[in-house]
Amino acid sequence: MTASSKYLSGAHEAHDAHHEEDPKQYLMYDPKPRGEMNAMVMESMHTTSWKFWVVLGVLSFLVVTCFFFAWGYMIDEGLYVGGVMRPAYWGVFLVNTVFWIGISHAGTFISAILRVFKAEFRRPFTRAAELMTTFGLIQAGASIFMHMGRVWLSYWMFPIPNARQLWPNFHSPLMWDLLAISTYVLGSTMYLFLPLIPDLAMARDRSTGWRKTFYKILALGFRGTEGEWRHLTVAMNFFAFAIIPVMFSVHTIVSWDFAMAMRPGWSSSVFGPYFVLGALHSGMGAVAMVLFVMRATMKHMDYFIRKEHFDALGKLMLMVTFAYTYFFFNDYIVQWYGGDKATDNLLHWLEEGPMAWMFLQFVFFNIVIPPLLLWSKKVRETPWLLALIGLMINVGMYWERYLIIPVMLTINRMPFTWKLFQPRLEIFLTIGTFSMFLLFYMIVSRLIPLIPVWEVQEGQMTHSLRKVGKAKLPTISEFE
Amino acid sequence: MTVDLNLVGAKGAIAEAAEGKWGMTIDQDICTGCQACVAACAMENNVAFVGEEDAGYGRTQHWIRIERFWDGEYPHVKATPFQPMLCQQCGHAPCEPVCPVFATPHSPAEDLNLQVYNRCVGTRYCANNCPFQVRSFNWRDYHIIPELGNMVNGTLVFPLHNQLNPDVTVRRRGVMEKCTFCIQRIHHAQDTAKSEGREVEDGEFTTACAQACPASAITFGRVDHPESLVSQMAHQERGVKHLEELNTLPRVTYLKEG
Amino acid sequence: MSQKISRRNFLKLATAGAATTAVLTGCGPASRYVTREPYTKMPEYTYNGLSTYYATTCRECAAGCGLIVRTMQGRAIKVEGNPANPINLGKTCARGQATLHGLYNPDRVEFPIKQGRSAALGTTAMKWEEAFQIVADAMNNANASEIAFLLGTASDHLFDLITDFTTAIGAPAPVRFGALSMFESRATLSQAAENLLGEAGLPFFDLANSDLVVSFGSNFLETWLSPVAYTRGFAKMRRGNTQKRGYLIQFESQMSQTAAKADEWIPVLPGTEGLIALALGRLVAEAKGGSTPRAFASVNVEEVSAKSGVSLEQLEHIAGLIAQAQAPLAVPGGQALGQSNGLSTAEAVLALNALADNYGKPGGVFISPLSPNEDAYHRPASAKEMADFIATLKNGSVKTLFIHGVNPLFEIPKPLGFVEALASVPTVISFATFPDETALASDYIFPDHQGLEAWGYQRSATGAMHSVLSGAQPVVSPMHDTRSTADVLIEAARLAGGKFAEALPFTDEVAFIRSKIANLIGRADGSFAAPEINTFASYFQQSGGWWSAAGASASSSAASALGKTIVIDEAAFAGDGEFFFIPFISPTLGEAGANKPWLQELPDPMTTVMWNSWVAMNPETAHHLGVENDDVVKIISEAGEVEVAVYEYPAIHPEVVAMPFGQGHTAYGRFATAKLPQDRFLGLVPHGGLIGDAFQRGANPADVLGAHFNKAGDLAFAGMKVKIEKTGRKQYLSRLESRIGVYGEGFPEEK
Amino acid sequence: MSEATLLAIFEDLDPAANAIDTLHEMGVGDENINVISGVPVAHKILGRPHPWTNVSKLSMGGAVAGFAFGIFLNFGTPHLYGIQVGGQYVTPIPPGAIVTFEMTMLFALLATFLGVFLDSYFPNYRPLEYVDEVSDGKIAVFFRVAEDDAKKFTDAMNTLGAESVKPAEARQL
Repeated sequence: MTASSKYLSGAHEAHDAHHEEDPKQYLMYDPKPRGEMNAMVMESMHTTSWKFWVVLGVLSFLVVTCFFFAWGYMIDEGLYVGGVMRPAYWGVFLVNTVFWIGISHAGTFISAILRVFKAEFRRPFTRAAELMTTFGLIQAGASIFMHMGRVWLSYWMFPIPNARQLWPNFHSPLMWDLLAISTYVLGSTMYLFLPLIPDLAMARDRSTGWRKTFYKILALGFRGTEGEWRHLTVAMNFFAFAIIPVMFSVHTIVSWDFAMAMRPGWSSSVFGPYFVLGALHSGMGAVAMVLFVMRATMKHMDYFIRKEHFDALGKLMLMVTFAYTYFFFNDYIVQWYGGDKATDNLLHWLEEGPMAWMFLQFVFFNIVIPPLLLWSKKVRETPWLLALIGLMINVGMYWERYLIIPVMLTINRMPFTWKLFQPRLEIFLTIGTFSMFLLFYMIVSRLIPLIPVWEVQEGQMTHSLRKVGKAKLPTISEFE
Repeated sequence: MTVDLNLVGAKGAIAEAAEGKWGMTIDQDICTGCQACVAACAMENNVAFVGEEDAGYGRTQHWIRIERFWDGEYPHVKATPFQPMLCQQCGHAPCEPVCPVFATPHSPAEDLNLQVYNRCVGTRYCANNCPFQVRSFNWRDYHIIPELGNMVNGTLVFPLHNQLNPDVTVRRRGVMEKCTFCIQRIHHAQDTAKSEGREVEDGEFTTACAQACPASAITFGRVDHPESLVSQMAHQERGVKHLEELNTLPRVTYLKEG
Repeated sequence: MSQKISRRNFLKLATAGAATTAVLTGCGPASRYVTREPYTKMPEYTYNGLSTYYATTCRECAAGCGLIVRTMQGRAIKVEGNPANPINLGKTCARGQATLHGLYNPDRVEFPIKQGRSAALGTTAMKWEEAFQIVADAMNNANASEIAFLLGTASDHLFDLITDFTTAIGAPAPVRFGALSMFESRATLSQAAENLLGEAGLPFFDLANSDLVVSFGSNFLETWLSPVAYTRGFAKMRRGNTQKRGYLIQFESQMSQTAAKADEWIPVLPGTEGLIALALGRLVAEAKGGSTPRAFASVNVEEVSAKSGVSLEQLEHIAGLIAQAQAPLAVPGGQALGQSNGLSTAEAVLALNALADNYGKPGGVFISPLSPNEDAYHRPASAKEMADFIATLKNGSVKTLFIHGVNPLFEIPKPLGFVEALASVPTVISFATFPDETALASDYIFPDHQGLEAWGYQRSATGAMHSVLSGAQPVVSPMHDTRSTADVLIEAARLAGGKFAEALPFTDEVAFIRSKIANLIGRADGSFAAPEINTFASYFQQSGGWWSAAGASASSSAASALGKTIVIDEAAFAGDGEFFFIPFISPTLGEAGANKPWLQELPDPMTTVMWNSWVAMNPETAHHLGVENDDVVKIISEAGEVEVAVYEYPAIHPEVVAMPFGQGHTAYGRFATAKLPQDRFLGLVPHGGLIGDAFQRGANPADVLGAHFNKAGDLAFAGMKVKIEKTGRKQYLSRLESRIGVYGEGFPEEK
Repeated sequence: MSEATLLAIFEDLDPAANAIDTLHEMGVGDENINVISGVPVAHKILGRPHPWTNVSKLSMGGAVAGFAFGIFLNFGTPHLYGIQVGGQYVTPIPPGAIVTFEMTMLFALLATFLGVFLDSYFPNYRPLEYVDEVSDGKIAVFFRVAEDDAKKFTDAMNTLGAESVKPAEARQL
């Protein structure tokens, strides 16, 4: 932070500080030999402190009790152990679903869109983000099944020939959901695996014992011949382009689950993009948190993940916040202006009802606070601060989904039935899904290289400093 | 079947014109809110009772409920006319298309909104999408809560089960249910008429609620037969349909006061 | 598709077989061998076969509605109204529908028990032979005067049998009582009719043909006398006449379900209904011109308006309506009669009818015809008579007390001292079907059949202009090892021998019933005629009773009524509290519905409260007391106190609190007492909850009622003033209605 | 006459490129040369022919198949068991668009993924010529020459700055 303290101490030095900005603070212009980087990554995987194991133990306990046991109990007893009722037939489970799908969007966004647009700062943490996608989607899927009344018959929703000679109903947004989400899960998992192969090969060459066999099996015998690289890069490019529309479709369809319904507050044509932006909003926040934790807990990460990345991420978040605000306002004012009785009641309920506190928090955390802080480079470059903002955004976004599902469901066209939802067992199951997400992440962080070393090296090879007059100017060249 | 489903089911002129087949009128002017219809419905259709806590929390299973609001302040306060609310058997039911497993399809034969219990997987989308909020979900196995039974030499027996109507499925947990216009009675009447080689006559049978109603406020029958009692009732000037603006084509007509 | 068709064929084949099983059902000897399996165990693709339908009579109240019960393979599965019965013409009320939950109630007394007055229901079965012997001994070991019978209002055949028995052996006549009759003030009605028209009997008010009904606290749409019949009448009044829509005006201090249907509900101070009736009479007479009849001469309209809180304009407006109406009708009832001045109130209202000159005319007042086999109108005991009976019990002059079809420990106001009375009776034998409070407090329980398993008949006191005798027959073979009380008495009398045996010379109950309907054989004016008893009895069984075709008549002169002077004395209110306390019978539970789960699950029509009881008070009052919805308050009267949760009821006089009767059982089965155990996983849902004793559901207003009577001897149940104290506890009432949507909670600006 | 496969390891790209030129001059055809690298290296950098791949074709094939499947689901299955819901067409277009899109994408992605496996013979656990240094960023150049010329080529490579030139032996990875 020396640079920034100068920055504070006076305009002149600050000017100098900018003038003498050292290109080596950027990962791409601070290359290390590949071998060294490999060693660092391998070490980061191998070193675990006792704290790691303690946290791991706690999480696994939570997963067993709050996820598996609680769910089993609910399946056995029926949904009444939860808080769902008339009129809030949908509750926290779908809140979790939407939330986790939202989280999952960040991975795709960073690794696909930034790849397409060749944003170089993405290189070190594409994988970390991709993992969030996969694990987030697992939790989302689990939550959907938790929500079902007769989950043991859920296979009736799959389009497979069956004895009942009955095919699923493709009029149903839930059917679209099923198809879209399964496409997204498969797609993003494959997209996670393809760039991983070379790093697995690297790990294979550098490990012994069970890890050796583990990596050997996963690396599929990759050597790095011209052909292999060619197929890989073509495939990765295709994925990068193809997964983007899938990602947009997924959250749009999730939003349609609500928008298609004949309900005040839900039936809104702007829900699609609104939800997509919401997803990115929470996703970016989550990435910020993950990067912060990685950097703080794992060895050598401060080399790969630097201020520049937080800075860039902060800029992204700022951008997304503005876009999100735009859509929120758009949805809100249209509903408000329409003045339809049912919708009026609903807005009244949100702003002054017993859940108003939630509404306010949501507005502050998602719309007011981020722009107020993120404009400052100093904030953006302070990892813990950025992570904190990320946390706030995610809390806010969780409230947003909570407001949209159980709280909005309270108000319908039959005032005689209005009742306020109170979560019960859902609380435990929510804890369960969160613990499971973290648990997966921790385990995997010690099993596969979180840093795509070859991508980093590739990047460093394409970046160089060219001497023009007295200045060294960064230059980027294309390998393909 | 040879009929072109695309045309039959099409939103627009054709369905719009269709009166529907079975329909109901409820005269709010003489409904005394006595709950006889609710009890009769429960007895006929094996509707479960849920106990105090769940009932208060909004988990009642009533297929028909009687709504009552207040109008004005004391001493000029009035209770709004009792309003029995049950499945309106919409012609364009919003609950139907959203079910991923066709558990609540539209029956071309009766032109009713069916609920196929054994097909239901419990996504509860239909209930969310029902503007009338008349669908009830089996949050648990209300019929076999142990406390309802007696331990008779080691086995739990439920005396109350003897009352269950064999013509109606007993719903297990995780299944959506709703008013069926007593379809079992419709079918019974149709079978009888068929075996006697005739058409079902108006008033030959009726739904449990209509049958019990001490004030005879509920009338049930063929709304597509202009001479039937129900269609004559429905075409009075005091007849209104609920949430008509949603174009769900409800089959229940409410007769207002005055 | 093809699969479906083949299945349908299969079902067709199955029909024949199933039909034969159906024939075996019902009350024939064969039915005993039909095994009952709940349909929850039904194998798939079972065709249900044909139902058999049996006509019988509803015993949930004394109205005597005819039922047709759908049975299948030995099971009664649906109650439907008997379209032929003139009382209910094919309709039923909620309580009638739920009678099946009485039949299949898991808490029935399943066999004769030596109870020994212990708190919990005995579990060891006796042999019926022992039971007979015990009853016989009870008869023998006491002289006739020391045997007493306390009966409920249903069913009449048992009453007749016991009456014959007691008269034959010279024992005191049986006393009939019931909460419903207590709140109906039947004595007051017939007394008033006698005073004014010189003709005792229950007046029947022909709503159907009236075009303007002025009801003075009468809750005829809920439980009053014959609710189904009166509801039908109301419907006809409203919509029957295509030219003119009938108009209903209700004077009542709180908006009852009946008042909710009124076009004008006018809140009045309790006890002033009679004055209002007189004032209206005067105004109407003046409006019609001519001299004011003596009945109304004494009243001062301004004074009435001041006392009752009904503005002069309102009175004049209503008087105008009455004057213009073609067939105006005034109906007394409910809390108006449950006052110290109830009798004069009833007279005033009947006089108002006399002024309208509608006696014996369509849309007017009739005296309900006697039942075919009835010599005179036998009304249940008034509270006063009950008090006298209890006094005789107390002074130890009764050795053996037989109780059937009534639950006095729960229903009778404590000050009447039934508890002590019971203690001073050596032997108490209960014939209860359910383990209610009184049954537990008796020495023996020899359970009677539930109504649907039993023979009998019920006289309809009122409800139609026909003379009706509704017949009851078993629709299923008995579920448990129970015996008809009539049979028990006949058998016991035979064992006792001597005069007892002579008093009941019948082989069994059926023989007795046949002897009682024998007098109808050959009557041509009835629903059917038959030459001899066997044919007649089978017709009687089949059509669910016998009723005369002819309409009733009221051979009374209006003039005589108007000639009397009617003085309404100031209503006296017991207790020094600040609130009038109005108990009323819960429209859904009735007097004994609390043990039927589906009745508990039915929301109260006005408050939509389920599974519990409440005290309704004006929000203003609640605010003044510093309580709100769901706060438990203690209601203290001179007679006792009760704790109950508050319901802020917008349509009740601020000085009045009202409380439903029917809950608050300490026995009477799992549904009536402890709440159904619910999921307590997190306890985050605060609904439900219990007050007081963990095994008590709701509260019983009878605990605060005092022993005050009106001039006709009926209980002045509405003549109490109570204090109300906070307890600081909460008890969340389960409502069907949404407090957000209906009362705008959570919408600060709206309200 | 028998052949030998030699493996030359280079620190950097330029010498590797030169080496390949030299090999060409010395008459070794591209079909006898293969390069293994730790990062993808474009063929033009090393002056190698454009490597052929089927992946893109397979993706397209998958897309077409998926499209067909989507069409079948939305417009085929309802006719196997037609059910009316909500007064909508039995086979409506708008939902069809969604279903078809998702299926197209799903199949395309799957095909691409499988394409990589097919084209590069994954998974492949047989012994292969390989050196661990490759994943440290070294460039390894294989070339097949006559047994007798091996010496000559080794010298040539060494002069071009190869870290090591040795006969490549297949080993278990």
